[in-house]
Amino acid sequence: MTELTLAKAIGSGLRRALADDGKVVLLGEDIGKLGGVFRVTDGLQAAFGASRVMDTPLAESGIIGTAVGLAFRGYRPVCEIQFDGFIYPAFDQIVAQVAKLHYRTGGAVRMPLTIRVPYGGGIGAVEHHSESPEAYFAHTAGLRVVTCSSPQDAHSMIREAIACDDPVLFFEPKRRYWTKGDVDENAATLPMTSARVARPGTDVTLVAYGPLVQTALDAAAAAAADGVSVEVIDLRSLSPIDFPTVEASVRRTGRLVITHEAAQSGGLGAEIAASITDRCFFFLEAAPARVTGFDTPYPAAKLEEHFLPDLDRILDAVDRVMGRENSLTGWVAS
Amino acid sequence: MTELTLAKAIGSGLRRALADDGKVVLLGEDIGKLGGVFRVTDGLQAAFGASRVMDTPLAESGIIGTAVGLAFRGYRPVCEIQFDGFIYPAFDQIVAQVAKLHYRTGGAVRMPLTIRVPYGGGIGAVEHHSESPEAYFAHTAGLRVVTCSSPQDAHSMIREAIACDDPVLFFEPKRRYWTKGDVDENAATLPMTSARVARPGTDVTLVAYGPLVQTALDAAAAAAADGVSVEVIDLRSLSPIDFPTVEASVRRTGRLVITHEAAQSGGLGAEIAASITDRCFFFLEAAPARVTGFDTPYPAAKLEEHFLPDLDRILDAVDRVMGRENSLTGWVAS
Amino acid sequence: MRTTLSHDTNIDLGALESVDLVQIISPTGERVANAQYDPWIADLTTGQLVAMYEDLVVVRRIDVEATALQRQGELGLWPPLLGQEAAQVGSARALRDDDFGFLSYRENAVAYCRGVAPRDLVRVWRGTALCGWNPFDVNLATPAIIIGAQTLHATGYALGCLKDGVDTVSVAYFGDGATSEGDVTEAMIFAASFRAPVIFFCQNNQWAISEPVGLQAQRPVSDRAPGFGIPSVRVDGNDVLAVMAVMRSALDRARTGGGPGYIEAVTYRMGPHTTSDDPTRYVDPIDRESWAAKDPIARFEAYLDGQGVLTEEARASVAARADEVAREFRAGCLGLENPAPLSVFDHVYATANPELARQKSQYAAYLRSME
Amino acid sequence: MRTTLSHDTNIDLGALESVDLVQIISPTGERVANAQYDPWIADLTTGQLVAMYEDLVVVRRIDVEATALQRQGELGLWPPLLGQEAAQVGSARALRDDDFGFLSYRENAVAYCRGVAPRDLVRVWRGTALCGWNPFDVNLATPAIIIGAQTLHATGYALGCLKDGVDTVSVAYFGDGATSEGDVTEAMIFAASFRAPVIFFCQNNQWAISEPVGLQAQRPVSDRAPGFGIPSVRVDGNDVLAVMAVMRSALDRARTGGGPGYIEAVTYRMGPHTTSDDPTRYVDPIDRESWAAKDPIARFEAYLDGQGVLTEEARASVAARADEVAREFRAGCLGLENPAPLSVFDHVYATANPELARQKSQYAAYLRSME
Ligand SMILES: Cc1ncc(C[n+]2csc(CCOP(=O)(O)OP(=O)(O)O)c2C)c(N)n1
Ligand SMILES: Cc1ncc(C[n+]2csc(CCOP(=O)(O)OP(=O)(O)O)c2C)c(N)n1
Ligand SMILES: [Mg+2]
Ligand SMILES: [Mg+2]
Repeated sequence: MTELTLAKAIGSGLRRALADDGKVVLLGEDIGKLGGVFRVTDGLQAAFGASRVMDTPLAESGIIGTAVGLAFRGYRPVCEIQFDGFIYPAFDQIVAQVAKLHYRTGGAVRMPLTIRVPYGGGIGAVEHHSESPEAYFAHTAGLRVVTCSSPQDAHSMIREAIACDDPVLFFEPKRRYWTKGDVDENAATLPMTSARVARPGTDVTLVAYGPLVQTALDAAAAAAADGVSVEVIDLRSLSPIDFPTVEASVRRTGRLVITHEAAQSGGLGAEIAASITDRCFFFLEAAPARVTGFDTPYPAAKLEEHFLPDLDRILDAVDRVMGRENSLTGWVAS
Repeated sequence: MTELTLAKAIGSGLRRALADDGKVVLLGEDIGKLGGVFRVTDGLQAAFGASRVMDTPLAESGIIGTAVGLAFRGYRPVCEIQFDGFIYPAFDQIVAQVAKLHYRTGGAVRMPLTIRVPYGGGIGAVEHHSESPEAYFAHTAGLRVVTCSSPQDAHSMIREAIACDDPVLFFEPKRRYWTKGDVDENAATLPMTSARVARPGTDVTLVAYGPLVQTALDAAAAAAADGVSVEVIDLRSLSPIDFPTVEASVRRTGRLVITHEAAQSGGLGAEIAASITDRCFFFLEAAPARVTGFDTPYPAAKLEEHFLPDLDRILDAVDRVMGRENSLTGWVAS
Repeated sequence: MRTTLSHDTNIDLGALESVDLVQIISPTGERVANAQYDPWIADLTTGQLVAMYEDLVVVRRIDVEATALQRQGELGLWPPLLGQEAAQVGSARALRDDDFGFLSYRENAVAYCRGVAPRDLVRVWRGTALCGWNPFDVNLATPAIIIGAQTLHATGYALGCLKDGVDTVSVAYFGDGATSEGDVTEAMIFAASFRAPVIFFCQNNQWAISEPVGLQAQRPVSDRAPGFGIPSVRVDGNDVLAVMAVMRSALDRARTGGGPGYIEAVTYRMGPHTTSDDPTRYVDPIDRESWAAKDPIARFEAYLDGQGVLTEEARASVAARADEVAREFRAGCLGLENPAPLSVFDHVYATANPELARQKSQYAAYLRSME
Repeated sequence: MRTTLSHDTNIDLGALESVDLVQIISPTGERVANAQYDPWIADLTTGQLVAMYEDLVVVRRIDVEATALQRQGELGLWPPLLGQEAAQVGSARALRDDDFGFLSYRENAVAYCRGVAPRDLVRVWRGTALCGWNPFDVNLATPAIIIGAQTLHATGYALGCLKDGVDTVSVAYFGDGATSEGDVTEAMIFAASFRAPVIFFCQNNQWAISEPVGLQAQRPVSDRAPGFGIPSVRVDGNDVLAVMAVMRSALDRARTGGGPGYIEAVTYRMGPHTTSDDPTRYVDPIDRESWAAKDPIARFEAYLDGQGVLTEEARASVAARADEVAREFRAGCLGLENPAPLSVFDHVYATANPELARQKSQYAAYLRSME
């Protein structure tokens, strides 16, 4: 048991994966000597050599496409996309090749790629460095999409992702890279496909993932002080979603709030609201509420506090599903 | 008023746009002498010359990125992506440049691009030729996404899309290219941003778009014979969605079925179900039902009849929201 | 160690290059002496020459048969390789069994040479499956339809061979149109940077559907590779021996640590792009005729005739073999079974996915309800 | 009409090329005679030379000041251009007002030369806006952060110029790292195919963050262009006159129907990638020192000194100007206003979007509820 930052917990997971399986190779921009711009791969090239931890030319489609070829040859490539906003040049290789090759070949060709993507906002960055593109991939059959919110999960889930025979998009909540927590390399942890009840509660189910789990926990604490018992679910797996866990909670609470940084329209909140409404219709006391980024591009840093869901906006939604007075009380569409 | 196929109706819309505005230029693969693989641009290069109707090198990112530069210079590029499955190499230029440049520049730079995409299945094609990628773009702020279901709409909407100062993804329901209908070049048509009640009804609201509008109408006719009155809404605009029209309908019917070919998870059906549940919660008699493609890649041609929503699957969902016996009666999750 | 300076003086960019267009047999069947490449085919026995002739004849026959099957409604589509037999057979027959190929959709002769049964070639075009064979059975990836995507896969595979310390080479097949896709240059860049043993084999058949190669490239496409540090060669793609020679040379170089190579096989698509295409809209018949005179099979036949190698017996046996393959092919194609409805849900993932299982279970219930 | 053959014999691929590396002033400030390029700068007056010197000094000063502002917490980030002043000033000052530039993030000296106020350079880095200026005010697109994307925009703009029948040229600025992105080669392919008047201006500063150029390219990056039918030239990027000369030559060629050109300005990133970077992890200090000796400003100063052009008066005036710009810059930066909360919803679309208006209205209600 060691105390590590979330970034270092991923790094130690990568280190274990490299040590345990000679077929694991890391590819990315600046992951070698520099150790990545967030230092997640710090020291790995020195430890495992430049043929296991490879700096690549600056081309994301090239990184993923090359990794596909390595997978054909039996490797387990772990690709780093430097920032969320730089994944789009690789979109074709991801959705048309990585996601489909196992299906296309009737199971003959496995694609055990892990694609690491630091994502999300809240760090005051310039454009393309704060995006939350998870919904694109969750809508793509053949991919698994996961994210983590604590150092222990970061460590265990990256190892599980690498060991998984399916391709995994591993979204790293970059503004939580510096969060510290105990990490046990040998912990028997929840499978990465399961959601976790991060805080039990009885009145409202609050679903969050990645960077907003902490925000959701803070909101739940604040709500408790205000007499509302909020159950926080850390989704962990974004595709597939562990609906049974969410469903069980909503059957008890009758109320659902979902929060994510990505734009609202077509975001994961829509899928969760729709699926849970479908599965729990007669248990719902109120329409599920979504607290998300707006349907705008990610704005300039000085505006991100408005774009990003925060504790107050979540509490406002909790009030809404509780039927209490809230910001939309009396609001009429103009 | 002329009778035209849907493909020819788009072609005549392009012809009018080229004739009316010298800044309109067409770019794409094989759109010149060949007239496009679906002959939508047939005769246009002969009529307007190779500098207005340009065959480009075989590179989708190149097509869109070049069009961005043309827009900087005041042009209104109309880009053809040959098939749905070939849009992904251009994904970065579309979501990171086309969608964001107006926002990025505080309104200084307009991106009046139209991106034409033949989409959807049902034509027995090989892989990558039957996809429905609309949800990726509907989740992307800054883009407009529309689709059409009749020759008149095809004609009017392509002209409106080209005239629009925002970028428009124009999805063409390829299996309906050969559908015939009257086209009036001077018709005062519904704006492309509005949904249309394609068939009025009182019991169930059935939302469809593009290729499935006809299927939905057929299903509504069959339901009527069975005593159920189904209101069919042709969405037309997929981003933004004309929720007031859907909302008004659901307030009357209390029941909602949504159908699309794209995979269910994270598809437009999720957004519509979530938004309508939010807006009409106390009017709903049943959970909105989705009839969609499965969460699989688009399968081999001999399986597509199973993947694609059809009349029977829609009727089954109508039964479900009506509380009648249906395929899931007695079904239990295993 | 890499320096900040981009000069790798170890690369001999002239390694593969020959004057203009490598040719070993002229269009009329004469032997053209080629000091650089003759040694690469000097070992071929008469039997091997006749076997190669048989390959050419058989793959053309499969192609004609497939076109017929499409016309009869048995296939949804077919991309003919008519005219490109030599480029495909010559290159494929230069490969070792353990070499690995990454294809585009038109390389059916390559697949045939690797041992893919003709029936398996058309599973995709008949719509019964998304791929025709298990790539690991024949060391050949199933075709990529997304233009250019496979060139990166080939590069990655080659990188894996390097890591494994084996002298296996991978080959990326692609067309002249593909050279415009970013992926293809990214593949060259990665291959050059990692010195990966991959051969970029471009069949320049002059067309990308209706677009002439002059729209993609202002210079021969093989002129691009040297700028990336990859030696390249332009070969007469209708000359099966020349193609085999340049391919063997490039493979040997890659196998022995020389890094990637690039071959442009100059040929011509004599048929339509696919059976859905109408080339009369854009092909100049005179242009096409001039290429007909360079037919790869007629040329090789004339050469073998001149060598006295093609006995009546050999000819008859080749013809019989072609008939037999065609018969089996047709029967095999018509006998392909349709997939089971619920198989639509299979192999999306290699590991369990309860949400997808739920959809499958619901659809199974639906199918039962419709019985 | 295009043929199926990819040979455009009209292209003079040697048009821009000179031996190895074009140089007009040596690192120690001596004039190097260059028959091909001397004429392109022969017209420069003493006043213009001093003005160019002032540009170099001022942009370095802005850069230093911006770094200081970042260290003081006034900017979120800054990408220094230290060492690249000559490449940027020399190329930008060769442009006509109507020429249009497409930038990456490090070309702040180009923006300065085009007339962008220093304060506007840092709006993005201070986080008050996603762009600093209106592109049409200065014929300069706001920087693209997605590596390489702007090269296609420049190509499209150039195509528009062709269509408009004007002799305006567009310029794509990008780095050595960018040369690996597919978009950059696609841009070259489109530009060559349409003979678009665009200059590809690559600042090879030896680094892409921590990656040396040797990882991206095994040959000088400018060696790639000829294979695409685009003449290219490699210039000493720390020699402001040489850069201006090759740029003027390439612009002239593009303006007069010669099509695209490619310039590789060989320079060095003397600072970190950005203020967040730690180059001690990967830069060899000896390497860096060798480049310090080639400093673009010291060199030009030595040259002007040798010419007796840099009077005490001129020096003083340049220093005063730099002080003044720095003062104004700092004040302007600190004075930048934060955007209004609801402006997050503005300019997503050029036309009405009722759903977004609804979100804005709801958020306005939320903000009111929090008052
Ligand atoms: C990314 C992508 N864009 C477009 C297409 C449509 N398409 C299929 S084949 C083809 C032409 C390919 O030409 P070439 O590379 O020369 O190969 P050939 O058909 O001549 O063998 C095009 C444009 C595609 N399959 N993939
Ligand atoms: C598509 C994309 N991938 C990765 C990045 C992250 N990134 C920013 S700058 C940079 C290096 C660019 O190097 P170069 O092109 O040489 O320009 P320089 O920084 O040297 O001016 C990288 C990898 C990015 N901005 N965009
Ligand atoms: Mg071709
Ligand atoms: Mg650089």
